[in-house]
Amino acid sequence: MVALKVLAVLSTGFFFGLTLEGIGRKVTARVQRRYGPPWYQNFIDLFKTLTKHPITHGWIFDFGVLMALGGVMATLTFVPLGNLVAFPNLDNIFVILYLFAVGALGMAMGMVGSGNPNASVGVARALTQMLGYELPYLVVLSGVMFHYKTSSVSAIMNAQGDGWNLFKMPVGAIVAFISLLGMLGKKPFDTPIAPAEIASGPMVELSGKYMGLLMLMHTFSIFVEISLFVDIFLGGGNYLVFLLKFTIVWIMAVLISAILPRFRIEQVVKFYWKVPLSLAFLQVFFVLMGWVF
Amino acid sequence: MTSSMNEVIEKIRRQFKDVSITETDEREVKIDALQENVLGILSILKNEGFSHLSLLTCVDWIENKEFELVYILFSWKDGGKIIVSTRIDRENPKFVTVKHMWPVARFYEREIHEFFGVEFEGNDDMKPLILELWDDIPPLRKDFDPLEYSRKKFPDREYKKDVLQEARIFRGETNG
Amino acid sequence: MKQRSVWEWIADQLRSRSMWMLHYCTGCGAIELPPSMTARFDMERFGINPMATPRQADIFLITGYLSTKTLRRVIYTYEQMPDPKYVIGFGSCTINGGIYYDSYATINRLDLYIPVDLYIAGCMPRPEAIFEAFTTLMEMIRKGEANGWKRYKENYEWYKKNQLRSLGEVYVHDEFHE
Amino acid sequence: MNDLILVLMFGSLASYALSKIKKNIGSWFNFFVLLYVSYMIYKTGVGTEEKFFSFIPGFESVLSLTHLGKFFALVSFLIITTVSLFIPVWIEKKIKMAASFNLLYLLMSAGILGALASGDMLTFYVFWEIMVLASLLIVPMGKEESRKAAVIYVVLSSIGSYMYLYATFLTWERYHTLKFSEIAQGLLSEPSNGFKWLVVFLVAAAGIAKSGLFPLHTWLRITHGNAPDTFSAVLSGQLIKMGAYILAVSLGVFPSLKMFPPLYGGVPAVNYVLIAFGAVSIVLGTFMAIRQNDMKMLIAYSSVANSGYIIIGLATLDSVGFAGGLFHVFNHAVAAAMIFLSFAAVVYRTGTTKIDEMGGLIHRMPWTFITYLVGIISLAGIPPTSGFISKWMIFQALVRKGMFLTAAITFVGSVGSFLYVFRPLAGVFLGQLRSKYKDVKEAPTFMLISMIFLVLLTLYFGVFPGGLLGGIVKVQKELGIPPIQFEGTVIKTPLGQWDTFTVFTMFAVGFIIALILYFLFPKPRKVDLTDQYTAGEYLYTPDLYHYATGFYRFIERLYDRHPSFEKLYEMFSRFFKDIGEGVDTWFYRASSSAYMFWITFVMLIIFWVRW
Repeated sequence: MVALKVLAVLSTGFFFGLTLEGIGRKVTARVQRRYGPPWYQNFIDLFKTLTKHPITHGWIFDFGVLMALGGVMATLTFVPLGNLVAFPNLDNIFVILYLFAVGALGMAMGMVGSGNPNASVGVARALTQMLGYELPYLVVLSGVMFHYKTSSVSAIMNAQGDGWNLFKMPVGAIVAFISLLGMLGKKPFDTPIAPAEIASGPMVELSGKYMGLLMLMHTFSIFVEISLFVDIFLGGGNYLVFLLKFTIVWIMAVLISAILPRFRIEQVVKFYWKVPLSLAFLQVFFVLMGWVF
Repeated sequence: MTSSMNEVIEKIRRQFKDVSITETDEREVKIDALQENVLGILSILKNEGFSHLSLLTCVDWIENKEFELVYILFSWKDGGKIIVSTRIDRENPKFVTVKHMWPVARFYEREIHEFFGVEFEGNDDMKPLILELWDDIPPLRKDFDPLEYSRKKFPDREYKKDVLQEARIFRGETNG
Repeated sequence: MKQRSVWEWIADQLRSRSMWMLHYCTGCGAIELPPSMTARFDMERFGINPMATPRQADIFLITGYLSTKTLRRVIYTYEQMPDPKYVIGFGSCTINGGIYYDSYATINRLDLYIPVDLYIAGCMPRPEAIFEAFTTLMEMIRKGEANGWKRYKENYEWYKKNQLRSLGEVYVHDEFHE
Repeated sequence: MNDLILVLMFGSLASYALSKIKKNIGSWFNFFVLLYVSYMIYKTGVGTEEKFFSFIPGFESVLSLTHLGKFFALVSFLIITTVSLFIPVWIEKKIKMAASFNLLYLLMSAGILGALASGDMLTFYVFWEIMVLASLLIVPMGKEESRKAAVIYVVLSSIGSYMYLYATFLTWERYHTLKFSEIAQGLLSEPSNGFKWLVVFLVAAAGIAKSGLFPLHTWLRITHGNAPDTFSAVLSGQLIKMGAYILAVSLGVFPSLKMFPPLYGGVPAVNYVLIAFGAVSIVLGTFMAIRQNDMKMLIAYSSVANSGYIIIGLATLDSVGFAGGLFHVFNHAVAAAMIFLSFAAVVYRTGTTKIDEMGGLIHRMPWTFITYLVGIISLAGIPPTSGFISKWMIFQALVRKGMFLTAAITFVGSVGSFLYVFRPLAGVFLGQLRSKYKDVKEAPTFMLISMIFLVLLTLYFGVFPGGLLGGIVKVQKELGIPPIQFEGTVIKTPLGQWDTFTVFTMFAVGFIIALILYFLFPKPRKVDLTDQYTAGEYLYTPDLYHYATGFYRFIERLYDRHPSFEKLYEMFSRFFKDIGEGVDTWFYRASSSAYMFWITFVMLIIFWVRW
């Protein structure tokens, strides 16, 4: 039974994630008054990279990619998608966020293992950016956990029957959305993957199937991040309503990323530790005072 | 020609006898000097504010078997430009370096050596600057034929001669 | 034309619809690419978008004249690309040396040094010509004709001989790296 | 218990003699003695009281092993024995005074065992001094700057020890007893609040000094950086845990929960001061570690941060937080020992500890890399290893108690730890292989055995923490703290629960799926290290293409003018030195008559005051 649910979660992540990325590219194209690729373009890209003859830099390069994909898949199985929950009471917020770090560390280790200086610069930037957006996000989440007296995502989701956290804790939701943009690595915060400066950062030495596996990992990680946001702040009712909310949040993120230029890396950290962090502490103060609408 | 440039020109005219000074442009003067006076003129000009060696290049006069070394100096004070040029023999071109006065001259001289084959005493860094693995005479000399070199080194695409097409173009039936 | 396995056939269909392009802006042709990517012509609807590194690229677009120094880097980058790779020679300078046919520094015919699948004639062709080239290349890949990379592998010595004849030596120790 | 201590004491003399014959025989002897002692510790029951010495009238010192002591003893001797397996191969090439190294090593472990087993404050102090003295004499055997490091190390830890001694006299003068349990009863019924604050702080001061918490943390960087490589593994892995033991005593054994009214979230005011120290040391340790270029100093600062975690865990004093603190003692001990041992292996082969002088060592030393990798995964607190469990418990406790500022600082510490643990990984092991280290060989086998043993230990306790949690529950019952609930591999807390085994299986499932995908598609072509994409240029000198100097330069620039406590304390020391010189010049005359004058002068003062 659990295996079936895990399979359902993974296949949703795969099919829905890739279609949404295709739609995202179409939306960005339309914002730039372009025609844009078909919605299934990401499927084609993925399978095309998997059919090419790749180039490897030794066993740590392969192990890093595998660890990245394995870690993110494991994280995805713990995330509840609406009422589809693979492990009902084991989906602890801290476990999900830190299991996510396995994927990030695996990719970082594999990419620097390739020996390319661009990759090391990209990974250093990615870890710095993680330091930036992780703090306000965790502070807001601890506020939510303190308020609901539980740290299980599905429990928080079900407790939002009488009103979404978006309206109960508006300040926290804004901070979480800004950190979500940082996590997704979309345009305003895509310094680690800056194609112009460091030749697509960590992905510089990825050819053939490694690029495919890491595109898959990127899709799964986007799916994990947004579904966490939807579960905690938008209620996430039954499966289809959850997917609808997921799409709305994704389209908003894509719209923002279609317009804003890229930050410099120290601006990212300074920004995250000025505005969102103070808002997060404000939100936590509200929770302590009990002013939750 | 601004007043300060006049003084400099007068000074040089008094000090060096056989030097021809022509005013080629609104704030531009050309000084043709002999080989031995060039360094003297350059140092005077440098002290008078012409601190910027904007270009050092070489012209190949193949008819009278001479290279012409051209030093273009620019002064930031009054915006004036003075061109000092001298003629050196073409067979074994040799001249003294100005590296000590303008460090940038090191690269100009290296380039001239590479493209014209001029030797500069005092500047021993004569590695190739722009061309890689060059195996012929310096390419910018007039007696070097680039077309022949290109045919030798870089094989071309053989085009069959289409006589009919050419005739039609000649008669103006098609615009080719 | 060698009979392709079903797997190979499917792979070719995929490869034709999602080509990632590494445009090596050697000559003056690079200015034609931004208009072909932006709003008016939009290269992305064919699934073609520019990639930053040769490791991720399928098409290798060489835009314009190639001096000996650039050709060495082009050959080095070409060998860094993963295997099913296609080269598009862009502009007349790659076909027959163009207006620099008599220069001592530029090469006159690109496909002696690396296998070129497709040439686009014109002294900097317009984006329409570029899209004509892309669509023909997509057709060639679907039909399985675009196998320049196989030719490079099979007669590797012939290409190497040509390269050494014109360049003297491909990997050069220049002063900036010691 | 005292027979074990005697075994260790005389063992140290025997190992001195043996090492005179041949260096590594002494170290092998050490290893077997320590193996025997650790086995015996595991065997001894808890609570047996044995007399030790009683030459002071009306008081006899007693050795009684408590659950807390046994837990710490097992952790300490696990690290000491594994490192002693590492030493024999290492000692031949590295140390001038090998014999004294072996002697002091055993003496130090005797001091540790005695301190953990002592039932009253005076015996504890005696063994504490033995331990400090032994480690003090080992530290200067390292690099040239280690003599200065030894001085700083001893000054700071003696500040703690003397404050602890003062607390002993205070309690003796007030309660005429020195047994921990009796002092606890006395303190409970103690009317004056000030005295209770004073005693708890003075006892905690020794812990703060030894575990390198905020005010007294400056010795860590120099001592770890310059001590002999294997000893810094013991220093960071184990000696810091003695500080944690004293902190646990000052918080748990003297029950601060019952002594003081809870200030906020069920935690009394005393604990908040210690939590504040812990929080500052986390921030300080993390941000200073990100800047370091010497790998051992970097991990030294991470020990400051992790001691901060331990004190925050212990000070929350609720079932989950205290368990998290104790579990983190084990995790940091094992992780720090692993990392320092892998550094010792790297230094054994390359001879330098600077990160930017090395690179790409993974291609020559893969096993050392794996040890370091699992070490940093555990240090950074990432799920499959045991490091995550303790950090997870501390987070749960802090969030449930609503201590958001401390929680935010622990989040900074945990995410910051990803940064600084990655710097040596990318600088030393990955990236381009330096031409200087082309022919470096893998570390010798015995070194690898001890490293891989610690790796398996971390992974085992990461997936099945049952054994360790059982020990922690016994400690919590003994100290009267509600024990943590867990069954099998599911850890339950009032805020939430998770199952270590399912997380591990899901990670394995994900990894296998990725592996299947990996083998499904075309085989890759291996390319050597210098065939990189560098915008068309050729890569001849790999040293130029290794990105390790100033790895996080863009963040370091944000806090370049950071306040430095080392300079502050150096200023104090110079101030006292000047006073000393001043006094020296005024009073010191080489002639004997001056001596006589001053002696008589002092005698007069004494008789006049009628002391």
